[in-house]
Amino acid sequence: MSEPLLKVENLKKYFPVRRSILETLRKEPPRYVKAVDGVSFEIARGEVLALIGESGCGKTTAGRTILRLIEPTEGKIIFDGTEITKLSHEALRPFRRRMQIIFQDPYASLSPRMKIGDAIAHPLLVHSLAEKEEAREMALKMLKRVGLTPEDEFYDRYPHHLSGGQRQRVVIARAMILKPEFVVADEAVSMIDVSMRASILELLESFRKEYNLSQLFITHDIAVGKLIADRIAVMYLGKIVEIGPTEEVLKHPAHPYTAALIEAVPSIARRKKEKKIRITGEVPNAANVPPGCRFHPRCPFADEKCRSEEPKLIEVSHNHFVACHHPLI
Amino acid sequence: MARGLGQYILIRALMIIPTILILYTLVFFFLRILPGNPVMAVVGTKNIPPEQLEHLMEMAGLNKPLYVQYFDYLKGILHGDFGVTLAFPMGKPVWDYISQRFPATLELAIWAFTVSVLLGLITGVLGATKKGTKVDTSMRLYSIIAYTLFIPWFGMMLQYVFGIHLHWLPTSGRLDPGVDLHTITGLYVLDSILTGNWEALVSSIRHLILPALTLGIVLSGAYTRLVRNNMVDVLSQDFIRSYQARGVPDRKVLWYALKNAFIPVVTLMGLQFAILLGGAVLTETTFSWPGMGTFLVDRIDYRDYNAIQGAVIFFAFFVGVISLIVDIVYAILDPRVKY
Amino acid sequence: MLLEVKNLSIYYYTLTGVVKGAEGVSFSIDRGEWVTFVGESGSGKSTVAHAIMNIVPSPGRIVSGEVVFQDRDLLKLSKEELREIRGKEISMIFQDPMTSLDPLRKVGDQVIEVMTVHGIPEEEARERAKELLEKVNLPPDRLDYYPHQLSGGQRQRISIAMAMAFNPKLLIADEPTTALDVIVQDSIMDLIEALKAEGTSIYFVTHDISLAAERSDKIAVMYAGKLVEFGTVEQILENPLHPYTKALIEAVPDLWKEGKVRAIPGYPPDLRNPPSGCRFHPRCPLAKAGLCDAEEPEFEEVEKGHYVACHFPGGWRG
Amino acid sequence: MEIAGKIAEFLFGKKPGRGMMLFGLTIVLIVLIMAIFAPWIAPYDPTQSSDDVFAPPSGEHLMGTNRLGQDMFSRIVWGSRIVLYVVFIATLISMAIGIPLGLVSGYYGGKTDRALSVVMDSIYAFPALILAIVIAVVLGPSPLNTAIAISFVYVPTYFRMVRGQTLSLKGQLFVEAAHAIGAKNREIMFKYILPNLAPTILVVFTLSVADAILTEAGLSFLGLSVTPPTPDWGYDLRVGQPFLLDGYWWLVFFPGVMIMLLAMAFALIGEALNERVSLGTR
Repeated sequence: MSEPLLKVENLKKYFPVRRSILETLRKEPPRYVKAVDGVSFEIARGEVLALIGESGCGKTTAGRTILRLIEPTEGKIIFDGTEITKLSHEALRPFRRRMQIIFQDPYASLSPRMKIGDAIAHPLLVHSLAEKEEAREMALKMLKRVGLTPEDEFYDRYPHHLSGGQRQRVVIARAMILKPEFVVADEAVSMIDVSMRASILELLESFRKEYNLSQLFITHDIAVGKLIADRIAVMYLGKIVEIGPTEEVLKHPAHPYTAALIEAVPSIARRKKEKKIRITGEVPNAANVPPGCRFHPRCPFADEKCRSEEPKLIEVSHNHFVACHHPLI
Repeated sequence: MARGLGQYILIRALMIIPTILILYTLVFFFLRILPGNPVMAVVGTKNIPPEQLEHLMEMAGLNKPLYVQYFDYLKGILHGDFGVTLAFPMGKPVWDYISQRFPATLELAIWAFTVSVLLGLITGVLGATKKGTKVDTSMRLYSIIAYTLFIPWFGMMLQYVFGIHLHWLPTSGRLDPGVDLHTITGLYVLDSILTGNWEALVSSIRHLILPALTLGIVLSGAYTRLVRNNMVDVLSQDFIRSYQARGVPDRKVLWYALKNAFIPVVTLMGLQFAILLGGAVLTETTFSWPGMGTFLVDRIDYRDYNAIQGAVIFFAFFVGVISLIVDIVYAILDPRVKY
Repeated sequence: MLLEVKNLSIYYYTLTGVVKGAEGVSFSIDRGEWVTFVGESGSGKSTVAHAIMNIVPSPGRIVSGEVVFQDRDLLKLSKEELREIRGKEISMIFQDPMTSLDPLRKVGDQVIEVMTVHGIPEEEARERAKELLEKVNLPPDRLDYYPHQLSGGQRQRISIAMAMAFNPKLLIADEPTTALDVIVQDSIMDLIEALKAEGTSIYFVTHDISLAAERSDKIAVMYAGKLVEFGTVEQILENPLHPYTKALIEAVPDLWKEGKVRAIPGYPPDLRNPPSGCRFHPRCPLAKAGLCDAEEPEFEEVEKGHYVACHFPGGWRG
Repeated sequence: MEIAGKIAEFLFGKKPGRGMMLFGLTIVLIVLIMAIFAPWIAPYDPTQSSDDVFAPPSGEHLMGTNRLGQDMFSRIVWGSRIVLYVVFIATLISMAIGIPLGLVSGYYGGKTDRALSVVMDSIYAFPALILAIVIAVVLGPSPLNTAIAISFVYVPTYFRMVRGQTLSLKGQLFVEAAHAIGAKNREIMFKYILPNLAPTILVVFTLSVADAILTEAGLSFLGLSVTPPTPDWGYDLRVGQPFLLDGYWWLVFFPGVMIMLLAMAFALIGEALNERVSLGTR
């Protein structure tokens, strides 16, 4: 494998818990929500990695920290050979052109008072890639490219005239006009109506082909992950518990959590299911991480070792890693 | 939980201090940026002997450097010493005035506050439950009209109609001449009840009606608006429909909605109280009500800066206490408040 | 027949026009039957659910139709008669567990209230509340919690506990798991299934047709305020007759199915001004000019228990 | 031209609150015309005394005359100049200070922001009229000084509103998206945040003008705004009050009605705008 485009090493993001006045005065030690707690992975050029997990597992924070929209607490982010973790904001700007983000909520990610054409053209102006007129031309082309035609009519519309699916196309257009090499797609389709999800996914796929675009596709929906990802990483309480090629992870999940997640997904093709693994309870608060393996309070296989010792990622099959004392394979 | 609340109250009480300090500092320096000095302002251009001027300056504490004056006065406040008056009658402790005038303002404020909240709740709920109808529109108009009533004018109109024209109610003062009342708290209605003086009770209530209505109606507009909007908001929420879907009677559902809609109103009360005190100055002036407001206006006519400073700082303290009470009420009402 | 809905229409009178939220919806639910309503946002599936309970939020109004529940038209009952049915014979769970409980009251008081307003003495209700919490796998001490102290899943369990208070004849579940993660979703579905096992009929609303596949007996597909197809799970999933149903099945990513998913072209219509004729015709591959854009198809039974509103049912098969 | 059409549509279009908007704008327009064309509209010199004292409203004196025999109608007409001047200057000053301060403070946050917020909150929590009284007393009676006193107490209103909105906008996804495309802070503030503040600023502007009118009237009622014989609504109200007992109601009725009509006009416009704004973003 050639040099990866993006390399994340032991990334951590701790948010201090806001203390009440009382706690501050009592000098209680500050507590932290360990949203991301030591995450490492690589993404090759043109590769799609799906980052999967339930709400509160830290997947969204991870995506934003990698783009330094949130400052990391610890760890390294290496983009195309350059460590960008500690770059100043000024030095980071050229990289902003090369790495982009698509948010979950297409209603909130466009300024209500900016014409969508201007929103798409603005990145070009920010990076001085084009003059005003030229930027307009390029934005028009991009509108057409993402299927918002007639493009000159769409250019002057405001976001509230558009449906959710159309807005998400605008958001994609805005991110893609810079011809980035890497994009974080944060739940990019979960707020879109079912009938239009596939078309948004297709649009992203077409850009992957055109730009050889690498993607970190963050989603709670494994079925979507299966559809688009080369590899899948499963996150639980701030850590990656399993990572490997999509087929391999889905067919032979090694972590009990991954297995439970797969079982819980509803399906038309497999209507009557019998449950092999049943986990109970809910994801604990990230401010209060259990000792040992984080999953042990909900794991049917947990033993003494799981309660005291934190498992490391081990390779169970080719390129397939799992952090579990009792992997299922 | 109870201990937590106690400590919260304590800490919240301490947080009044910076507020008062800021206002004290502001007012202190404001009153000293004028050319000359406060004593000159009082005596004006009258030719008075230098030694007498010197004596006046010393009495007002104005012969010391500015920062010494600043801290001296601050120290004084902590002992309830708000300085002395500089104009007629000269040299009287400002605190004597405050302690005598404040109960009158407090009595007016309490009644006006009650009137405004009650009116605001009734009109607001009426508007919200009849949303989109003529009733709703009238309530919204009521809110705007009440809010933009000019207190002196509205007061005078009430005086004209109920006092001068119909002779139903007195138009100035707190008691009829000739009625004697032994004061304990300075709140006449309360004092009349405490001393069993029914004549004074009737008289003090009659005197209260017009000023309290004037101020109360003007202030109710803001409540009408907030209660209506909150209520509309709450009524559209899922938990209201979920109450209905569980067969909870409408009367109860309305009550639960009101409780939820009331929480932001509590916050407004703190701010409204400040507006109420401002309005009280105009109301007192209109109705010759012997409170802090008329005291302030009186002293303005004399350009008595020491007294003005004392009165304003006392107002700041009072506003601080009210916002403390509001915060505590809020913390008790809303279980989501963390302390 | 437990519930029979006849020709139900609900309009929303908004400032920008009349939104035809649901129009001419007819279907029935048998005792002990689980019927899932599937559709995209704005299809009218929740609107119908609210109409059954007669709690359509303003500015919505039920403009026509009947909701016959155990031989009584719920829309013609007095307030008090309806109140007695709500929460006792028909229960409802809402979509967002964050907003469907009163934030100012302890959840216990809210659970107990369901029973006291239907005539159970306070003390007995308190005991039963504890049992109900156990039934939904929550420790009884949660009764003393305020809603904000519970997670989304726990709140939804509280809602289900309240719905279970009287073994209702019908449970209306309006997207009860949309805001929840899959594992929690699965356990909530288990609870609803348990309720069904005790004889309760289920009106379940979801936008996720695969969720409908697993536990329901029948599926109703709604599009743009219209009921377009209704039948057993097998009929709908294995032999869909409406092109929209077929497209919907093909649009959903499925872990256990190979191959691509296919988007439905176009966008859902604006219900202020719905398309003429069949509302699906602008997005339909089978649409025939002069027929589909002019004439509204009838909602007809094409095989036993299988209803569809389409001029060319199953037309893609040639 | 296109923009003018849009503004007209925004103001008069068939939208909720159209009646309120029309009524409000009409009153404001009338008062504006009164102020601009006062010398032509007023039949008498407002400061000219005459022997015809306490004359009730009649064809000759539309709103009667006061104790000095001055024509009340002429005083009302000329008085509009003072109110508009004071309120206009005051609002301009408080916006010029409050808005930029709130924007920068809210956007960058930090210690300065916190300190500034405490100061602004303290002033905001204090009775505006009383604070304005103190400042007006120190500065002495003149319309400009009154404007300065009023502007001081409304700075926190703008500061708090802009800061609060900036804080919430700062957390919105579209601002994060702007960061992600590499936009600079200045661009984000002016291109992404400020345009979204504009509607709220407009609403707060009209409402605070309504408020400022009442505060101005309050100050002049207490004799802190103008020196006699300058015509001023609030001051005339004060001077007329003692004669109410004798039944000379017109001395106070007309000045008070004008104060309220003007304040109400702005409040109605604000209310209508508020409705449009919340409708537009939905």
